[in-house]
Amino acid sequence: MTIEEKQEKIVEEFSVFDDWMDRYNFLIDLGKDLDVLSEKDKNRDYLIEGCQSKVWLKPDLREGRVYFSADSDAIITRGIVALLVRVLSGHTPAEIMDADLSFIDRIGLRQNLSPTRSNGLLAMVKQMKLYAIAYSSKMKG
Amino acid sequence: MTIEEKQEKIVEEFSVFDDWMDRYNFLIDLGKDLDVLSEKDKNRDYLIEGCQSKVWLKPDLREGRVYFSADSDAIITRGIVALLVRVLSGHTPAEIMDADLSFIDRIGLRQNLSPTRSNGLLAMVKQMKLYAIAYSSKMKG
Amino acid sequence: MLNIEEIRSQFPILQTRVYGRPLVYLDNGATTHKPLVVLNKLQEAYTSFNSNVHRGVHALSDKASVEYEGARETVKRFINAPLVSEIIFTSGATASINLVAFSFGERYISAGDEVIISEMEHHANIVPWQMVCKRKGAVLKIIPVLDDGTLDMERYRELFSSRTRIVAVTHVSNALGTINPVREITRIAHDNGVPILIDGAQAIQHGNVDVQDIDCDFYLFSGHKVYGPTGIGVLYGKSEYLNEMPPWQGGGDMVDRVTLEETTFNELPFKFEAGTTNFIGAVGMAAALDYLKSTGIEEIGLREKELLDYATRKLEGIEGLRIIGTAPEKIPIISFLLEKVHMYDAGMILDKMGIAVRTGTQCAQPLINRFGTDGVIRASMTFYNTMEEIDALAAGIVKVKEMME
Amino acid sequence: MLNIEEIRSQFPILQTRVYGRPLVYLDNGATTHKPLVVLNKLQEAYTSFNSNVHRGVHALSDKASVEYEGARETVKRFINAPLVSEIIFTSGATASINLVAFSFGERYISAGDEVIISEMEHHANIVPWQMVCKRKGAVLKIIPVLDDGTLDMERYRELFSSRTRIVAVTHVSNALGTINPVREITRIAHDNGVPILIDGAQAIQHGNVDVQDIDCDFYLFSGHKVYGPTGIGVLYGKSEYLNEMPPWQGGGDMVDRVTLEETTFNELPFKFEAGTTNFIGAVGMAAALDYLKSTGIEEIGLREKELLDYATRKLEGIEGLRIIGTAPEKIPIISFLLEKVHMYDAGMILDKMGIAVRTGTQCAQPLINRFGTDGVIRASMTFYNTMEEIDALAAGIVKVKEMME
Ligand SMILES: Cc1ncc(COP(=O)(O)O)c(C=O)c1O
Ligand SMILES: Cc1ncc(COP(=O)(O)O)c(C=O)c1O
Repeated sequence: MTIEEKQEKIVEEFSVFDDWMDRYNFLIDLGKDLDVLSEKDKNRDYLIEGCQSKVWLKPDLREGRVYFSADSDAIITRGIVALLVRVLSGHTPAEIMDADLSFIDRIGLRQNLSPTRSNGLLAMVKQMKLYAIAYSSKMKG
Repeated sequence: MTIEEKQEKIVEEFSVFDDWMDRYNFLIDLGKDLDVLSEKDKNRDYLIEGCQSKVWLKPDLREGRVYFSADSDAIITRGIVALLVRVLSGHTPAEIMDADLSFIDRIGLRQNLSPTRSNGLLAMVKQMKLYAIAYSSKMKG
Repeated sequence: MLNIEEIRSQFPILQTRVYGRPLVYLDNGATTHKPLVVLNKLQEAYTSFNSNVHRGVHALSDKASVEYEGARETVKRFINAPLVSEIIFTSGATASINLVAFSFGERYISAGDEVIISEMEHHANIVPWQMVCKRKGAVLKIIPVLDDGTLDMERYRELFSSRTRIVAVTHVSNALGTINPVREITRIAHDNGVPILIDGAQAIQHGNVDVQDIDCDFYLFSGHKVYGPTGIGVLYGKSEYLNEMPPWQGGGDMVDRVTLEETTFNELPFKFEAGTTNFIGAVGMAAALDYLKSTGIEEIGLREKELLDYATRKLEGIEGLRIIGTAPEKIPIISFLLEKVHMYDAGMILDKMGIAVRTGTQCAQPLINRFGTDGVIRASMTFYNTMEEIDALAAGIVKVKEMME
Repeated sequence: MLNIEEIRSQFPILQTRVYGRPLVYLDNGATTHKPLVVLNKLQEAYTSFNSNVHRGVHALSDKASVEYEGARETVKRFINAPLVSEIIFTSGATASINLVAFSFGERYISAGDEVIISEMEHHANIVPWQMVCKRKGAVLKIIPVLDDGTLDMERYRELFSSRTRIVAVTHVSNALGTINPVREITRIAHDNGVPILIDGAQAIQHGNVDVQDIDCDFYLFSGHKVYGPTGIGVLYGKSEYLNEMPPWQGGGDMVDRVTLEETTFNELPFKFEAGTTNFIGAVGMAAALDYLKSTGIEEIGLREKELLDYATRKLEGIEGLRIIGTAPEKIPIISFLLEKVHMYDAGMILDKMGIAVRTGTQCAQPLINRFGTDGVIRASMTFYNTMEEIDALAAGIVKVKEMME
């Protein structure tokens, strides 16, 4: 699936919820299902610090594609992280760099991304793109 | 005339004016009529500095009574000074200390006395009373 | 007894709905809402006497000046300060503390001197002192906090030395609600010959403050936390210190004579009010203080005690909920942790139920860390809150727990 | 062409009567009035999203934060700053200058260094520099003013030395109305490798300001002089300097990690915004800037030129009236003296006719003294003033002269 297709899929999944609680329950379930990072990987190198919840993001380049694993100490954040990983993981650096993550808006998570909510989510998207840029120049270099 | 009687007289004089311009014209005339202080007396010792107009006040104790002479570089201030001198000059320190200068309110000059109008008028009344206190303790001493 | 319904009708924002649910605002420690009298006063100021104070000879400026100086009188009476010239308007509690840290520091603090603060302070009463200590080569000494969230008074007594220059302590903890024994704390400082600053940012809105009774040398608070506008605050200081301290900011109105070579400064309080002050903010804050007075400070105190007791009982009944801060004397602030639920998750879900609480370090990282955590969930109430809102909070927390399990 | 009647109807206070006469407000240099959009925005803020910014996870706080950061965007666009993180909200122009004088001073100014200001500065751009020079043992150098009220550019060029650390000059003189050639002044500073601060307090409300075009390193202004609320101001600074400078105030929100031993600071712009900022003031000011944009900055400039030309002609025609400040480029400010009439008498009498002017040193004592006087009468106009009001002023002055003779 392309990044676009994955986003469409997520939007579709969320469209059945007309209530915030259901959406959160879904995010919580996603969070629970996300593979945890090993304690060893939850280190400063992989930490993206928001003010209130911690996010660890670990990238891996295999055969020209980036695979992310991630974790958070807050479960809703884990859920959101899970969505981002699902959308971006397994794509090429170029695809990730160019990705327009419209699903965030469309499932109503935009406010969770606003720079004024100190949950590090914006920082996370930024970090994923930065890794992609780094890999991309490495591959060229 | 007592200080009280002088104040009544002034209030009566002002009562004929129902317009600010007339009142100011009257003050200006009073200002013009006030004897000027000699340049020699317009010195730092006698200066009461407001922000915008300067007032000089010179006290003199003769036979147990205080005589004030005064001047200002602004003519309306001179007019107000003239009124104060007229009311308080020639009285005993005790009378001056106790004087309740209600006429200021009654002729509508209160706002010119507010501490926020920086014309030094409040400072002037204070200074006149301070001189009275000083003379009074000197006379006792 | 307060008529809470009538009171709530005075605060338009309390009628707000968020996500379609009635707002339950329990973040009063961060900022309080404004009653209509305050909003109306601001409107009146902007439409009938807006004009620069102290500056003009004209009627509007005079009116503005009279209102502004009247606000100063109101503040003086509200905290029972001895002199109106000891009331300085600032842009907020933070600015008030920074003013003292800088100006007191310039005059009285040298290398090797000591400043005492407590472990309980808001960052606003930590960082300015760290900054001045760093600049001057002075040392910060810390009064520890006990497990119930009160100050360790014994250690406090032992912190003084001949080099102690000032004590800076909060009246009420913004994170735990603890009301400190400020009279005693002040007496101890004075017994050691040391002046004291009391941070009243969380105290002023909840009860009587009498600076002469406390006998503190500096006291300060913010307008926005006492039902007034943003951008205005107060510093009270004893003139014996204020007169000695150099100005903090330079600008218009705080000067006497300015030449390019030398400037002499205006008298108190103007020496510390550089530039165009927030005179409309000051007038609005005075309206808020008048509102509190007329509502009844005593009644407000009683009401808030009821709210605190009720909320404490309710929350204590929830399994896995641990209250941080159990001092005998508290304002209606309850900080807590949930076993197995991250504070951030709790805050996010409560928000979606319309319940506004604050999560995180509460701008008091050292204190929060002392309790072995990164952050807490804080419900901070005030007299316009209701028992029903506390019920909603408790129900919300139970729901959060269910969702997480 | 602006529809002045329509514009005046947007400013409720202009309908005021003083002493039974219509208010003629010619003290806009001291503070400007607020259009309805600003008053409505303040009301909206207090009744629909009042809540502490950056602090809470809840909806109200998020709304407030979005509005506050939106205001920062608006300011950035208004002055064409490169980065939104280079826009710092302060409590006013005076605070902005004090921030730079302190923080830049701490980082870059040492004993024997030099700071250049001009003889034309408002006290707000004199005293903070005197204070930092005194603290650091640095020297203040002065650009003289010529007889027409312009800067002596030749002397300016000669003032630089290898010890010059910063130049601080006003964009527009509050006392004379002179518009300084800030691009050229900046270029000369930069040619000497020296950064420059421009005081925009009297410029922002009258025309286009483009900080990238000027290329200045710091620019600042006050909300209340640009039709916004009191208690809010702006500092723009290039991040290459702001990043290097230590914070000015310590407190909440400006920190990253706080321990009792050490504190690390937040990134720009928050490093310089300690404590609860006047976020409602910021939002109100942004509404004022939007109002100016939609009214048309160009049109406002043209209108003000007309007012200035008309008023200059009118006043020049009065015998014994001497205008101080005759620079070719001016905003609509006219300062003048009357032969044989004390400025204070003139101000008092004009006031009673409903005409608000300012008398005195205009918070620019050195400049006023340079013109051989203690004070002047200043009529400061803005686009909502009318030709009829200028006629009223002229007639008033004639009347004053008659009364005095
Ligand atoms: C040129 C100039 N600079 C600075 C200031 C100070 O502004 P504020 O008093 O709003 O801080 C003023 C206003 O009085 C001014 O005219
Ligand atoms: C105890 C305490 N001190 C100081 C402050 C700082 O107040 P402000 O942010 O209004 O300057 C606060 C508020 O956050 C506080 O709770």
